[in-house]
This record gives sequence, structure tokens and C-alpha cells, in this order.
Amino acid sequence: MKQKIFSSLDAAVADIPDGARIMFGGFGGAGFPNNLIQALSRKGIKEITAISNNCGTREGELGIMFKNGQVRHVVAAFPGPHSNYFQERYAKGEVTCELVPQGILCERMRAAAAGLLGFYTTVGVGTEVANGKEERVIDGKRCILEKPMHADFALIKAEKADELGNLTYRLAARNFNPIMAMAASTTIVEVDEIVPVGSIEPENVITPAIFVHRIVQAKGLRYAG
Amino acid sequence: MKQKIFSSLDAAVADIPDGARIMFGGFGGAGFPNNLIQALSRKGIKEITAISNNCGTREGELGIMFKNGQVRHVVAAFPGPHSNYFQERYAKGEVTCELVPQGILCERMRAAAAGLLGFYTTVGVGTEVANGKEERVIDGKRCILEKPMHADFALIKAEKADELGNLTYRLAARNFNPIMAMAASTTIVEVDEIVPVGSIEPENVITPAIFVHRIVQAKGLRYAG
Amino acid sequence: MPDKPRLSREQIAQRAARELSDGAYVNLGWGIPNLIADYLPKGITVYFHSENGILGMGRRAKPGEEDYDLVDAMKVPVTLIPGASFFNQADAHLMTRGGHLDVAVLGGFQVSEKGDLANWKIPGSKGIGNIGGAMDISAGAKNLIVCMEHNTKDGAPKIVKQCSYPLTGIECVNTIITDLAVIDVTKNGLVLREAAPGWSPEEVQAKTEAKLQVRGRVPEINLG
Amino acid sequence: MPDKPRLSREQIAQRAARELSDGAYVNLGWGIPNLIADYLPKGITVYFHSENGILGMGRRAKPGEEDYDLVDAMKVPVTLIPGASFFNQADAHLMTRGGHLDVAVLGGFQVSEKGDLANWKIPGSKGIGNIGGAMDISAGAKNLIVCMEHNTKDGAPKIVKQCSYPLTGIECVNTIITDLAVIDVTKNGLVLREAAPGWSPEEVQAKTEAKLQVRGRVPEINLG
Repeated sequence: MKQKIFSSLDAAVADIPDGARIMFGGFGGAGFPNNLIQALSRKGIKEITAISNNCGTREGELGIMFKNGQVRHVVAAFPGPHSNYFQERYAKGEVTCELVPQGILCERMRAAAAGLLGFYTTVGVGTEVANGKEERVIDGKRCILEKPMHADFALIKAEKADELGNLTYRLAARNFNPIMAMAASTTIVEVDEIVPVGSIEPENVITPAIFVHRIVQAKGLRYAG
Repeated sequence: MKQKIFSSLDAAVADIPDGARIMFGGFGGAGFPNNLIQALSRKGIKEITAISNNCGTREGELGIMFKNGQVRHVVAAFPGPHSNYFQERYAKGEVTCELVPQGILCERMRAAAAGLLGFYTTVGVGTEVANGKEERVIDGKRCILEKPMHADFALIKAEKADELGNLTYRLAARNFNPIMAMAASTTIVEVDEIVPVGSIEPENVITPAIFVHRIVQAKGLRYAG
Repeated sequence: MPDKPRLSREQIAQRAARELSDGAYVNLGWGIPNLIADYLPKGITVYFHSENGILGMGRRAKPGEEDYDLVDAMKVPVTLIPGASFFNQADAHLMTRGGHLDVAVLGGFQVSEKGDLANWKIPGSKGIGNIGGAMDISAGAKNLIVCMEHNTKDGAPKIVKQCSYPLTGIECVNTIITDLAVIDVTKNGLVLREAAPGWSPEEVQAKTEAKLQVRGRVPEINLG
Repeated sequence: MPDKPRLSREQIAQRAARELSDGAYVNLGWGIPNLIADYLPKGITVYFHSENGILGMGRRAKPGEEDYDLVDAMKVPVTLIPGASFFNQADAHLMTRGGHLDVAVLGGFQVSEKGDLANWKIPGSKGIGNIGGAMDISAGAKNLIVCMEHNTKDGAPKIVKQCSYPLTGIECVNTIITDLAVIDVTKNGLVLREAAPGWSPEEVQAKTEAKLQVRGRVPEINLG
């Protein structure tokens, strides 16, 4: 059996290079890979492209990466009212940002995961979001072409992983995590608990092990507000 | 609470009109809504468009609908070596058929479910499947445009439904069922068991109730080979 | 002369709640829409959808009851009703975009006479703005209700001929509920369905840039 | 003069099994590929994917053990290994099309020198044919191996300059394993990697329409 379990957070992110394109799970305080983010930041990574629904809550979640000036470009749907460090860097032109509607953000990730080359949607037609995108009419509806969004790495949070990498999520901490797991070349998950193979009912697996490359157990770091 | 539970199979399909576009779940003998199919056939429906991975196993599954000449057009990925009645009608020109790659069949249903107007895929490029479809090159790859596939009704099979319509599936009987449930205007599910609201853990719901419109309990009809 | 009294934010929410029918699947956006759950008519059950991946949200969590893995789209800890379910964010927006929700209620900065909605960014505000799920929701809603004040704090009309704010979606709003009126967006323009108590159609029109059509007698807003 | 002995179908499967490495996620198609699971090298674990929505398929069910809700893509009752999972068919093909499987092995009627594959319909056969998952799998596989006999029953070559049968996918095959040879499809054409015991490169070429390149000594097919 191929070993996916890493004994430390630092080891799990050790080979992520400067400039990498990285997805970060989480929404509204739930399901953020906070321990992995801390390890990534600690490692002194630079110039990353971050793909994340928001841009952190003050120092919390992705905030630390902006505080430390480690992000060059971010793709987000809702940077958020408390993303102070992002906002400062953005105002100074130190970080660029692509704003994407939240559902389209997921759908572009899923398209990448599913090997699709693009899709047409009515979302964003006639708005700033459509700028520079191909527009056409299909079945009488104006729509724009959205392209798949892939990442080199996904950093996600799950509740349990079995030793093969099958994942379950707790409550609404699921959010972006299963989609990002599918859309990145290498998916690294921090979990509350690692359980023996066979402990998760095959029908209750949310992210099948094929999408999970590294597992690390971590607890206790959360930013609630 | 809106009542979704029907007391009989016949009542559950009573208003499906001739000429309707209907999806049928199931794959390889597992997860077919056989009892609903029997009721639909018994009702004497005519001229339907059937969307189904296969075209029945002799009289079994969708076979009865072809035997009785109730299908005008079928969209399928794998009509199957034992779809005698389909094959006879097809040879006589009584049934037309659109053959679609299996994953693209699901993906077109999902596109309809997700409100997308089309997607680009490399699947089928350079093959018969590409005939008549728009082709272009994206990121250096030849791809074709596939359109969403919607249905008026989906007839599906699940293991359990709660009284609101949350569904779980048994083993590999899941297959097409959750996707079809999302892609039809009206989804009718036959289940082994109806359980009280709250019996299914929110994390273990596979098809959320929003996609389920009618529930009928049925047992015992299966075509294994 | 000061204006006549208008509906409160709570009363706007209360009126909007009457647009929801038994068994409906409903998404409530930021602002006034988020107050609607408190005013559901007696005897009906509504299933609230949250675009972070919940169907069947219940009331907000009480102090001590908070679980920060169970928050709504506004980051507020909530509870569940029996029969709730969780799903990923792609499926959550498959529901919004695919027309599966019966009703979506959003806040608004401006709505145009064609039903265009602007609700994500104030021109000239600093920063890039926050779209969130509003564009998917407005594009896909079968029935999109916008709840907002009829006028800005400066008295400028928010129901306009053409939006000057960055758009969220075009030709997407079905009904506008404000502190002065209930207005339907039709193919032939805006139709004044109800007016706030004490306000005549002409007085509502005076607070509105877009033309409001009046078809017969306009009843008072009924809070139910 | 009758031909020299060729590999059996089982031996083709046995050779193909050696292409699978520990921890690989693998889809096996109809025909010879379906025999591969019986010949896995000792000490490695392979996770078999079935496009009806299973990851972690085990051996076929024994008599009395069949559960017809647990069948593979060939409709045959199977078992699970620990750590298996179920998912819907859209996710199953997200895995095939999205390049998530390490290896896919399909049967073939014809493979061209460019790696085009024809495996779903024989020209002139009655009926519309059966595509199934083969087009998604061939389009998305990171490493697509085709297992087939080197020649038809009539002796016609199946490795051809251009496929005359309806295509499944274009430029998709990485490796061809037959009863005569192991052949890699490269940008510069077909390369003969191994030949059946007792067969010279020239003899294999004589049974092949497409040009086979030979780079140095061609070893015997090693069944491991």
C-alpha cells in the first residue's frame, strides 16, 4: 500500500514551490485547512496564486499569507469585509485579484476536475465579470464561456480520513473541500482523525481516496469570526 | 408539509403524458425503477423519448416498453447485447436512437441540472459522435460542444427515502439515479423503504429532497441478468 | 415637510415572508432578506437553502449552542431542522443556478425597470468588492424577490430606469419589496402591486425614477 | 506453414498486469482487460475503478455470494476490498475523463499508428452499436493500454496505418499488448518494445500493417 499519511504539517507542504497555484478550502469559518496554511506560511513560501472563496479574516485563515506578503494573485468570490491584510495589499497593487461568482468558481474547478475545456453560463452576463470573455447566444439565452480552473495543490480540511484517503466532512465544513480535492494535481488534507481502512461505510465516503494524495492529522486551530 | 408520498405506483405515474421525455435510472441490473416502469407501461403510454444508459434486458427493465412499442426515441450509451426488443424496433425504423458516450450522457444531464448551456469536451472528437456538433480548438485541444440534456420526468430507484424525499442508495445501485433526479422537472422515486424525517444523517443524504417530487414504496421486482 | 412613515426593515421582511408558500425551497441573501425567516406565516414549512451547502437550515444558534462548522452564508452559527442535508458548494450552486429553488430573496442597491439588479458593489467604494453567490442566484432563480429600502439615505431613488451601479444580473428580478411598495417586474415594465399604508400611487411614483404602472386600485401592503 | 505459437488471452492479461504499479487506480474494460485482475504481481495493491460508480472493486462474487446491487461495468456481481467507495456515474466519469486514473486498459478492434482506437462497432454489423464508457475513458486516460489479439480470425492486421472501423478516440493509445508484441505509441510512431517468445521483429512486422520501429535488441515478452 502506498503511504499517504504524513507525520507533520511541515513535511506535508515541504515541496510546494514559490509561485505555486494553490486552492484553499473553507467557507464562513468552517472547513479551513488552518494548520496547513500556518505550515505553508511558516515555510516562507512566496508569490503564490491563491484560489479561495475569501481572503481571510484578519490574521485568520488565509489572512496570515496576505499579512506576510506571500500571495501574488488571488482568485476569490467574496474577499470579505474582514480581509484587512488582503485589502491593504490590494490597494497598494501588491496583490492582484480575479473576482469570480461563487458558483462559477466551483463550477470552473469541477470542469477542470472532469476534463472539460469550458462551459457556457448565463451567470455574469452583462456584468463586469463578462469583460473579456466570449459571449454568444444559445437557445435564445445570452451566455459567456467560462474556462476550467486547475491548481497545482489543494489544501483542504476534512473530518476523518481512512488510511487510503477516503474522506468525510463534518456538517457545513464540507463546502469547497470536495471540489478542490478533485481539481488539483496534488491534494493535501488535514483531518481531525485518521481511521483504519474500512471504518467509513463505502456509501458514506464523500471524497474517494483517488483524489487525496497526502493526509496529515491536525487539531485545534480555528478562526471563528 | 407538502405531501410527496404516493400510495400506488400507478398514481405516481398517472399524469405522465404520451410523448413525454423520460429519464430512467439503472446500470447493469442495479438501480432500475422496475416497478415504476411496469406501471408506466401498464398505463399504455405511447411515443415517449427514453433517456437511459441501456435499452433493457429482454423484457426486463426498459425492455417491456420496447416490446410494447411505447418508445419513439431513445438516448442511450450502451443499448446492450440483450436489448432484443429495442434491436427489433430499431431495425424496422420504429425507434430512433441517439448514441452518447456514457460519461457525456451524465455530464449533459448534470449540465441541464446546473443551469449550464453547454460544455466543451475532447470525448468523441474525430468519431461518429462528433457528427453535426460544433468543433473548435481550446488550449490546443480539439473539442466539441455538448448541450445540456433535460427531461420532463425522471423515474429512479433509491434504497431509502425519508418523508421529505431525502434519498440514499444501496451499493452500486446509485449509478445514474442521483444525476437524473437533478435533471428532470419531476422526479419520481421508487424506494425499498420510507423512513421518518430525521432518520437519515444530514451528512449521509445522497440526493437532497429538493430534487425529489414523488415517492412510492415498492419491492421485489428485479431483473438480474 | 417630513415624509410619511415607511415600513421598517422588519416589516419589509414580514411582507416578503408572505410570498413564500408551504414546502418552498428558499435562499435568503444578506441584509433584509435574512430577517424573513422570523416572519413565516403560521402553518407553513419552508426549507432554507444556504449556498455554502445546507438545505433545511433552522433558526440561528442561541448563545452556547454555536457550532462553527454549522454556519450560514453570512458566517452566522445556525441550527438544522429535521430532514436537513449537506452537500458541496458545486451542488449548492447547481441548485441556485439550475432553477431548483422556488424563491430567492436578495438585497439590492438598485433595480432597473427591466429587472436588472445591482447589489454587490457601490461605485467609488474602495476595494474590489464582494460578489459571493449573488450572481449565480440572480441568474438561476425561478422567482427572484429583491428586498430593499425604496430610497437611499440621501433620498435618491433605488428603482431606476437604468442601474448606474455595477450589475449583479440582467433582467432577473421578479418582484421588488420596499418600505414603500410591492412592485412586479413584467415584460411591459414595472407594475405597482401594493403601496405602504397612507401612500398613494402618485406619492410612491414620486420616490421612484422608473415608471410605475398602476392597474386599477392599488391596495395597501398587507403584512398578513 | 502454420504460425508459431502465440500468447493466450490469459498471457496477454498477465503481461498487461505487469504495467500496473502499487497503489495505482485502474479501469479495466471488456474482454481481455477484464482478466487482468487475476494476474496482479505479488505484493502490490491496485484499486479497480468501475465506471458504474465503484472504486475498490475486489474479485468476482462466488456462487451464492452474488448481490445484484454490486455489479461491475460488465453486469457481473463483484465484491469490494476494504476502503472501497461508491459515487454516482457523473463522478465516475469525472474520474475517467479528468485524468484521475493512473491506467485504463481497453480491448480493441483496431489501433492505428497514431494511437487512434476503434473498439465499439464492427462495420457492417447490424444495430447501432454500444459505446458505453469507452469514449470517455480513451479521451481521459493518462495511460491507455489496449489489449487485443494481434490479428483478426482471418489473419488481417489489427494494428493498422489508419483505422477502417468506427473510431472510439483519436491519438489516445499509449501501449498495445497483443499475443505477439508489446508496442509503444510514440510521437514518432509505433515502437516494438517486446516480441512473443520465438518471434523475431521481422515476423511481428509481417503480421502488422503499420510500420514498427525497432530500437536495438527486442526482448521476449516477459510474463513476470
